[in-house]
Amino acid sequence: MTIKVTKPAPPSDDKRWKLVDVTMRRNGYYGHALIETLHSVQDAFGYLDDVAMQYVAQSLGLPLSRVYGVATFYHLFTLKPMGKHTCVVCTGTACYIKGAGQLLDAIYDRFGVRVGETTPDKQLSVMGARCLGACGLAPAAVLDGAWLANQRPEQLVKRIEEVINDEH
Amino acid sequence: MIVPATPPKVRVVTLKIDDKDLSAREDETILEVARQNRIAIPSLCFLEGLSIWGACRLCVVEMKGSSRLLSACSTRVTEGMEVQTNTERLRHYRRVILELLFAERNHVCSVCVSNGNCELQSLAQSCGLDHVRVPYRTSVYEVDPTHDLFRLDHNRCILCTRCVRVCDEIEGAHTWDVMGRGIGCRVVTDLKRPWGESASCTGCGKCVQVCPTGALVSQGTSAGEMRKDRRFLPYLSQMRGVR
Amino acid sequence: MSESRKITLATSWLDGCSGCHMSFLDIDERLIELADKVEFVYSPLVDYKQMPESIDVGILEGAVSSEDDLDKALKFRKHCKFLISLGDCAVTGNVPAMRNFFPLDAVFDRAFKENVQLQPQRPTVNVPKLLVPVRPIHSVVKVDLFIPGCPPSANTIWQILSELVAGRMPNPAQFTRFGA
Amino acid sequence: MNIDELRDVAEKVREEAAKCSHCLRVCTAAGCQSSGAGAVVEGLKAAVGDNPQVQVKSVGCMGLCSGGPLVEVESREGGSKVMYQKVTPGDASEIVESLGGRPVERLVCPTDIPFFASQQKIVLENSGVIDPEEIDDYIAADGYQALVTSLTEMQPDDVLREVTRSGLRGRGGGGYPTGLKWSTVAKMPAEQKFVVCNADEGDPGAFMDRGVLESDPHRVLEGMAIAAYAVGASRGYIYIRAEYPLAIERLKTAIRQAGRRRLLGLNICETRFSFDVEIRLGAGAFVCGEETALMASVEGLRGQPRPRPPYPAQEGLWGYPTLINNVETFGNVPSIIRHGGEWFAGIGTENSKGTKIFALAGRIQHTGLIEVPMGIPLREIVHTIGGGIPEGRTFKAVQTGGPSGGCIPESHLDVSVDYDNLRQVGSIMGSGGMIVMDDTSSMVDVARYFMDFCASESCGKCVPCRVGTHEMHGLLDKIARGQGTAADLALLEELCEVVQATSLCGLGQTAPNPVLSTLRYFRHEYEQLLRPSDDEKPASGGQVVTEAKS
Repeated sequence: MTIKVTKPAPPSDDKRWKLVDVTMRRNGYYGHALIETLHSVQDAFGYLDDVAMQYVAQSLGLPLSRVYGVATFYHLFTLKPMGKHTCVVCTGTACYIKGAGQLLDAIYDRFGVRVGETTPDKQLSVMGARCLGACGLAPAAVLDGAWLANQRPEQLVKRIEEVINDEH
Repeated sequence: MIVPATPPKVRVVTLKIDDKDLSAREDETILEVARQNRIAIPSLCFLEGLSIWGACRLCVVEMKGSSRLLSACSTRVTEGMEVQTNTERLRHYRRVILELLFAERNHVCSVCVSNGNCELQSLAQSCGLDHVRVPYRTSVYEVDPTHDLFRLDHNRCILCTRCVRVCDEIEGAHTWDVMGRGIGCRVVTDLKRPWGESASCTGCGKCVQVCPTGALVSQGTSAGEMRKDRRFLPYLSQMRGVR
Repeated sequence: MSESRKITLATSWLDGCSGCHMSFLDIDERLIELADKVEFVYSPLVDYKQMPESIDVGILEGAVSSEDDLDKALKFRKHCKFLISLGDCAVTGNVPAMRNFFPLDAVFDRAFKENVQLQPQRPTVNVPKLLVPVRPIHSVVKVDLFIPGCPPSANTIWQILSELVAGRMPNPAQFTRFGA
Repeated sequence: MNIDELRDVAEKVREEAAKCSHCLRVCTAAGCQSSGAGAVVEGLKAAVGDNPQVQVKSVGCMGLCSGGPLVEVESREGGSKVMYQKVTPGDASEIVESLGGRPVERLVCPTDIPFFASQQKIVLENSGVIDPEEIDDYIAADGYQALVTSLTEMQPDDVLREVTRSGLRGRGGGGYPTGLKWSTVAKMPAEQKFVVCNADEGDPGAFMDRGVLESDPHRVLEGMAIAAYAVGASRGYIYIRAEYPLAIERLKTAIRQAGRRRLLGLNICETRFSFDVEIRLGAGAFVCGEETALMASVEGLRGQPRPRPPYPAQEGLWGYPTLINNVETFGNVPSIIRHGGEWFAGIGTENSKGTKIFALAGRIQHTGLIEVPMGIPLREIVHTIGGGIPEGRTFKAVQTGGPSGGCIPESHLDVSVDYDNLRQVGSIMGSGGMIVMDDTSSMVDVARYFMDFCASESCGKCVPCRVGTHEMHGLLDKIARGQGTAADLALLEELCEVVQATSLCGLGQTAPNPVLSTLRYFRHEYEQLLRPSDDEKPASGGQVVTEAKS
């Protein structure tokens, strides 16, 4: 027996909700598509806010706390907006052995942010990754999607500065 | 006239718990069979009438032929099983697990509203835990007093998830869930809003009654005044068919 | 322990409310019985100023909060053959350790400025320096027996001491628990 | 599609290839891509122009990631092959001009070194050879033959027998006999069953599955389909970590292509067998590599494990019998069916058959992916294949098995690599990550690193793992900073035992392994860092707050 439930309308007329709807529809609005749906929200909006989680919960017929529990369980989901630029530093074993810690220290010394934090001016977010699978290039970082291999601390900091200053 | 018997759906098996010969239905767990036979196995997350969670690990037992320990609450009995529930090794492990729980959050028994009516506290006593060697974490946790009738004190939560399960399985509201991961886990209502603002909470108070510690209590209680009443559980869980 | 000699006993309180010592006194007339077998050689309850070199049993109440507390704990460990943590503050840190959740400055301000009408100021003279964090005694020195309770009842204390005097190792879990 | 149609496709691809005089293969797996392989492909294509004689092909991993981007030049006449390393787009025209003449000397990467010569490739046989985004390329390399043969000429029981006979054991770390696992699922009476491919490769320092999926995704799909046929499943899920965008993309392409060729979907090969595969993305949780946590995640829940039994083979996804194997395990299956279980069992050792892929990384000359027969001495992997320790340093330990494994010192380097031997020396095979450490690494620091990993990846469900890993990390940190006492070390060892014995799932049960193995072989490094306890010295413990600031 299936009960036809009318799906809630998107929270706003932002086009990006369409992408989220597509994911949910493709998965038949089943509750088990929650993670896929949260991925598509994050891809579209950059992060998960209360409005989005509420919409997803209602659409998939899930309790709010369940959605919140799943969203906070997985490290790839973020509930806060990211900075303009993101630097992912790999902290896998090979990178760690070859000095990923020093890279993070250097970033902290220069920009005052640690893993998972965003600078107050919203310019830079720093993230850690549990192995990017590029151990041959250790220590590695990814700055705005571009790979940086065999990094030295001062080299990485300089590169980040360049990216930020390019905007101004 | 005698109607020939239909073959039974579940069989009865014989097993040994602490060298006692016992019989049990094969769909029963070690913990259930032990308790029927007055063999006490400590447990915290288990509560009759709620689904099995298997997370506190206090009910681990040794089984002959297995190098791994098994949680008694989640393991069904089998024919010929030989189980030990109270060896020196198990008593030691249980004490350390309790130590970890006391070290994790801030269980200051003397000023707790559940002092004297707390499952964690009484387990510490019955397991012989008289001091905690593991360094206390001393992290600050908040108290949520926003609900008209009840109060949530994260300092005393042991994440047994009884509240989550009773709310989902018996009340059907699913107001509670667990957020975060690892040491950062905590229980939340809805989207981590104050409990008093929860739209899904029916105010039934079942979560408060099943909470083993002083994490969920009634408003207006002070040290040692909180008593929990769980008589509703077996009846309601039968109605809902939870196993 | 030889029959001929009384067991020597020392007690002291660190950071606590001295309630455990009060509970000790609550064993009432049994104190006289105890005095037949036990000799107090150093305690806030008696008037000896000097700690003897070697003591059979030491009892400490309270948590380690200040340098002064730490000195006492180290001194007791050095002089006592058998050291007992008496009460929840000594065993778990209990209420004194609840200041660990706040920065020390905030605690000082709360105690000496915010809640004081007359001349709110922080004491600086003749006060021992505070330690961060407040710790139970066994995290500073080795402890031989733990008697939890807030406070442990007079009966508990009496039972446990009786066992010790009789030369047996008591099991405090039979009589008391955290917060009892 | 039947076997003849399959042959036709293969023939066509080969004819096409024969028209060219040279084939330039560029590794476009993630390792080389991150060092600029994409631009190299563009550069080469531009340099070749519209010359139909030269084919430029994006292929999968060639193994030697430290030499990336790698380009292999094959000339059809004589079949000679030259490999170039660290190629830049600027080198493109020079390479193209050299075709038919002398190779570009300064870029040549010798392939007669042990790194290449000592390998034996089964799962990686097509890696670096075929285009992973072209199903026909895979078919030309005998791909999908095994599936079609299974469906048209074998009964499910025959497939089970072949897999059992091969002696294949799970490559995800546990080493559970694959044949036995399959048979259990096959025997379960249920109308619905699932096959799940575990591609949630979470061990830091491991990238074998990534290599396979990026280089030869069809092999895994074929393995899954064969498994589904053998156990009677009709639905499959590939649970893959979202951190592998390229692998996900290539898998999606592969699923689409296989569906179009009717090698997946309804009534495959005009038989009654139907099989659909869906991709499920992880979201950054190491614990989801554990079977029951993985299933929870596929169901859209928090990735928390549950007690076993019941095992997934009995009660898995949504309560139905579920077969879970890892990428490399499925990757072995087509070869086993094609060449027979007997053949596979002839490779490797008594109890560990076949080959194993390892990811070499850390302080070692040649980093990258290798596939070697089981039973090869560890020393040969590190010193011969890996080329030893660079910069004149000395070898200290090799870490296998990731956060669940251990560190193996020089004195045990002669151990031959198989499931049981590695366990004996205090480590595990794991999924195949191998991280080499030289004398600059502190073993206490390494143990602390892994404990930090486990603590932050603990799901938080069971007490020993949630609090125990956190407390063990605290103690390790204290010791590493020179603040720990002998009592702290004793407590650490006690916690190791309790967490190992009582944790709910494999993550907690194995979290103490890095500590235990470093304690076993490098205890002196811990002891050197200890300080005397408060009892032994008169000075005060804790941080003394002298004067409160106002």
